[in-house]
Amino acid sequence: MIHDFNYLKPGSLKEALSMLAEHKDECKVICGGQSLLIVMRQGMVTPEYLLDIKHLEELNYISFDAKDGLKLGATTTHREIEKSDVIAKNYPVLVAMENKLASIQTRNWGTIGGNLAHADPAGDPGPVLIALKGSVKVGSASEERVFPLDEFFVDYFATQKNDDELILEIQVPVPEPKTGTAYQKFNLLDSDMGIVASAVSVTLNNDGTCKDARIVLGNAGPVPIRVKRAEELLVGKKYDEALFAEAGKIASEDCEPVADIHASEAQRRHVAGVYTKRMLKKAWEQAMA
Amino acid sequence: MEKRLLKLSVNGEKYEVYINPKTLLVEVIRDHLGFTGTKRGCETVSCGACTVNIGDMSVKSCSVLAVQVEGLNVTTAEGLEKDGKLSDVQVAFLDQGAYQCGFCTSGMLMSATALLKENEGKTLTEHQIREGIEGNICRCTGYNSIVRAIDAVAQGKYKEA
Amino acid sequence: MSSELRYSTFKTNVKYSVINTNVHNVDGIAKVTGRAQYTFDVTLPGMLYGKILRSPHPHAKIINIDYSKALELSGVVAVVTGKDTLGIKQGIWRRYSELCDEQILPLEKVRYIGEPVAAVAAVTEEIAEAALDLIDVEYEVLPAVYEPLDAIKKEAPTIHEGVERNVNVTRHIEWGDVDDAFAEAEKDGYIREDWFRCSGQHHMCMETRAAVSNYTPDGKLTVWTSTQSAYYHQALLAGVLGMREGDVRVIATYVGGGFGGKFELDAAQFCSAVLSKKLCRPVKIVFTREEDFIASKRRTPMFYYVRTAMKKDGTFLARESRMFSNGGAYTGMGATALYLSGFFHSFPYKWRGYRYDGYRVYTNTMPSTSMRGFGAPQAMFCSEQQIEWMCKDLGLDPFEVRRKNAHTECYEVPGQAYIQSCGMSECIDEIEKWAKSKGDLGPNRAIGVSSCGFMSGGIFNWFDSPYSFSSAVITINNDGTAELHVGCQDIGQGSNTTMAIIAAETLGVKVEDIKVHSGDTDHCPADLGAWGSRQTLMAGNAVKMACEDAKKQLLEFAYAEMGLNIVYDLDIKDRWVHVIARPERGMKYEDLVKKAIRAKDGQRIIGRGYYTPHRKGMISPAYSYMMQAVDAEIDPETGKIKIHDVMTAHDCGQPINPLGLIGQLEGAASMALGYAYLEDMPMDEGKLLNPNLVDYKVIKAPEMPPTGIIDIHTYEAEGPYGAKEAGEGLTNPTAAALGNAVFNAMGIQMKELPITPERVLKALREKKEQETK
Amino acid sequence: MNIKCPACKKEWPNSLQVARHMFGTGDKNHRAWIESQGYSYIDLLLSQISEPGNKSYEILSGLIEKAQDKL
Repeated sequence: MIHDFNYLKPGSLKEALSMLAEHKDECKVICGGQSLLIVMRQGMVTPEYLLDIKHLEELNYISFDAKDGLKLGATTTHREIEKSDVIAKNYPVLVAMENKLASIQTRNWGTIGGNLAHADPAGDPGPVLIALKGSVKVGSASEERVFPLDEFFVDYFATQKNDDELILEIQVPVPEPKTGTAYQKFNLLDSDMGIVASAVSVTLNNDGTCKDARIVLGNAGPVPIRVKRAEELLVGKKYDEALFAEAGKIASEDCEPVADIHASEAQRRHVAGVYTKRMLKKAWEQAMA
Repeated sequence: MEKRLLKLSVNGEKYEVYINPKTLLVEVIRDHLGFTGTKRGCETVSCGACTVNIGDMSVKSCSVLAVQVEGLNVTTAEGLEKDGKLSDVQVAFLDQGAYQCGFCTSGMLMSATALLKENEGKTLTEHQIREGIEGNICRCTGYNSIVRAIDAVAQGKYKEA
Repeated sequence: MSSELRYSTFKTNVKYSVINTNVHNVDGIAKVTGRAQYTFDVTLPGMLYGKILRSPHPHAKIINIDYSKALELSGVVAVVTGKDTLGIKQGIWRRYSELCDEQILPLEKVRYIGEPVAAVAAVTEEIAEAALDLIDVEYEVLPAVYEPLDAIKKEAPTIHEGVERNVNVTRHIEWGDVDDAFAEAEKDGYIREDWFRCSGQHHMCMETRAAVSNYTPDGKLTVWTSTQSAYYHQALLAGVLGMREGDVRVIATYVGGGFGGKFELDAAQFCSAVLSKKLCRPVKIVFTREEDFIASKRRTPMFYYVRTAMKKDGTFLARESRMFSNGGAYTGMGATALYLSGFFHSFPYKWRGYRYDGYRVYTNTMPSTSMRGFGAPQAMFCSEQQIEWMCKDLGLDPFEVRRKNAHTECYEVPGQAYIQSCGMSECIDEIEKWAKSKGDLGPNRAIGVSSCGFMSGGIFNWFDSPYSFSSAVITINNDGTAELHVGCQDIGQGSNTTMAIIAAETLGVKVEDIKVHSGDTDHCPADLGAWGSRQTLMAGNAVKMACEDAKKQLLEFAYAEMGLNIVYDLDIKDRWVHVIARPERGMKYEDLVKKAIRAKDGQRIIGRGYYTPHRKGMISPAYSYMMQAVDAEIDPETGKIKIHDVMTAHDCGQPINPLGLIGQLEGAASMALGYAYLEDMPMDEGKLLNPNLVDYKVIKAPEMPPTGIIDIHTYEAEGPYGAKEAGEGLTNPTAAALGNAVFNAMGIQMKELPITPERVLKALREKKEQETK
Repeated sequence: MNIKCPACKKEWPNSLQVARHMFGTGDKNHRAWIESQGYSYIDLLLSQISEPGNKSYEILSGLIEKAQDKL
């Protein structure tokens, strides 16, 4: 049963931030609430105040330009991202990822900001946005801060964001030329969270060697995990299935998955490797195309 | 905690209810307004039995705070028929036997309605239809009769001649 | 999306006007407009909400329950515990007192996690829930045991006093000379032994267990509930409350799914009734999804040892099987599953000798009960895989071997059952054609098949009902419309529609002329209810008989009215009463009805019908047959299974309601696929680890493959218009068919359910190790 | 001639069926008779399921046949 709370409905972002400054840790922010309401119903989260920012149009936007890249307002829904032509054109992997995120109903009401703030290690956007070198802008009444997303998550359901801060914007740079990015999660039901997931981004030099790569594992530890050892291994190398397998092997070694009823730790490590290998191949081939 | 006045429109009628802010949309629809066609099948936003449409957009009404739909138009299964005439989707469900126990049917109809509205004039692949009802669990039918029903409407088989 | 009834080997010369035509379900409009009212939706003036406090321990003595603090909470009206009950040990096997072993709200001890210990009634659900935390129960925790093979050990704790080694029920089925047949195989044949482990499965009805009880000062109790048998619950409630059956009225509202899980007495029904009786106020209890998972019983987990002997040419000789089932804390329906599992484990084949020993063992886990297939899905998973493996071992064609040994019309399963209609070999022919037509499917992908048969209603009266198994009354109004009162229960499978079709066909009217009344013990005749695939055959026969009775009364009058030569026969079709030889000569049905009623001094025409199987063997009056093929692809690196296609050849006699038939077969396939590769109920020390729909995986639309159906059309003499079972039996073959697909694709043998990616990978690793040796 | 159940006197055509009935029923009175013959009901049951063959049933039907004339 959901515990009683005082409902705060700010008229503007400014007001929201000052309310947050006032109530800090007694206050929980709700946007789509697709995850929050579940944990509140379970009595795991019992805030004194609930600050509702779902209706703040100031934070609901998708903008793109060839210089600064993509900017997503925090209250932009998953469905708006999934349906955006400009994103489909410049970041197809984001659309593909969103298309497999939970159900249409959840994507219709749930928001990108809420998803990242919830910081569920099994969340889909985290790994993909990290692979795309995305960052997140948070703000309080007094200041704004920008974190690269791969530094944003600190632990299970925990981020760098302070209690008096809101997620304002997600920023994704324009991918370099000859870049490919791919993401896939391993699950038994299409719409489920990943038992484990792998997001890979590869940028190639003109000679076809790897200029830069990012390998990010989802639900393979407390936070999305970058497999830096494998990333370094790839730089300067050419397209090579054995190389992809080697990177996969490193991924399965360098993750820290936890066993549950859906898969043992060994299975999770194994599949993390397999999917990393596959996504690496897919991303690389995209980059070559 | 003070109660709040919520104004919303359900199935074309305007309503005003005083609610505890923690009240879920499904509770307003079922318990305050008595539209019991909308069901609840879980506590984890998994089953979709509580699916209603806000505007043309499907949501799970157990995962939406009622206060968040202030001033919005909500449609439930009871709102699909117009003056006693069933909507195409409802008729298609009858023709295909796309329901058995019927407990998931209201939510399923809302997902189907939203999916068809969103894709009006476009062709729908079988896979798109299946993804369109992915958020709704049906334990009885195995979904295929539901997919056939939605497909029949998408194919325009129920267009007025 | 293909799923038409494509094929028919049996051409009937009878032309039906309603049967086997597409009709909308009689309750369709209510269901697609949100008007259908479920127990979940029932509210009464002054109604209170109940919540149940459940045991956190798998096995513990209840020392003391102190609920004084709960009563102090404003809004709480009453709390009840076992002390407020008569303490009657109840069970559905009423003929056997030792199998009536469950006190809902036990007095001495709890035997599984989630067992009810107290119930609260309050003015809101929220207050009732809050009150649970204020009830303080003192337990003495006892040692517990969770697996049958541990529970039969000498040192295992005793779960029910006086039940040695926790053996709850045993079943021995035997015919022919088993040892002689094995001896022959030892000499010149082939014998194979395997162990299998079949998991539990949850019914996962979309509507959780729910009841609204209303006891009034006149000493009458009315219960609205989600049930598969209003009559069972009337009798069971009367029994535990010390009331007369006639003073208990059970109203089965629209039922949000059953699948075998909703005809034992459950805590929602019992606790709401006890609270209501104490308060003389309506009390509603609805299980949360978690409660439904941990405390509403499940499909029986089974361990099977199977030893099978066949000749080198694939002729079956004998089978000897041992089965331990995890009965959980109480008997319930599980005892029946023990018998049916052993019987259908022999299906659909002829054995010279067959021997089965089934043991149901108590453990400190949630009780197991009947679930769609009733023990047969487990039995078939073992049987049909082992047969496939033996064919491979001997280099024989699995279709040919199955055909060679299959049941045939007029076959007697020695001392057990008599088979009248049987389309088994036609099913095999059709699936073989289909499978071969698909050609090469590429690497890591293959088709697996499994055949089976199932009953059309059980010939069991362990409930000790004095009533006939099914009965029906039809009353014809003066405008020709008819009120059909039946006791059979529509739980979504469409029995009301089936009964309306049979009534309309028999009476010679249209479906819309028939109003079906069911699920109310005050107004409908008693019927055992919706289990064991019994309604189409048993209730269908009762309805047919009732309508023939009414029709006879009408036609008798028509003879007199029309002054016919008695050599002429009259009939009614499409509301037209006519001379069969001269169809144009006749009168309108509604005119006949008016006149007949006048002639009867104003009495309405009433037809009565009933059915109880007699001299039909020990199991069922008739058997359906089917073969299913599953086309599956396995990701060799992750073990993930993709199911591309499912095709079923199915003999259900004469289809009555084709739309309903397709729905039943597709639904069975989805539930059985879930059992095969998704659904499981893992526990840790008796605690269910996935009691929610995030962690319990049921198949969803994107995973659901196309499910084609080939209708093998036979005629079952015992069934109404030749009809027999459809929809439950098809839960049986799927897990084995998938297992065989995995075997054919990867060469691995899956002996444990569900077939998870991890188990597939493990088997692949073991296979590699074997090969390198 | 029919074989009687030594415990409840019900009749079957052969002793194996009586044995099946005694195991299947397994109530106090049937168990008691088996124990009175110097066998443990439960041990017979468990040996039946733990090893192939039909030993326990054969033992019991033997006892039943021996007991017939005393009935």
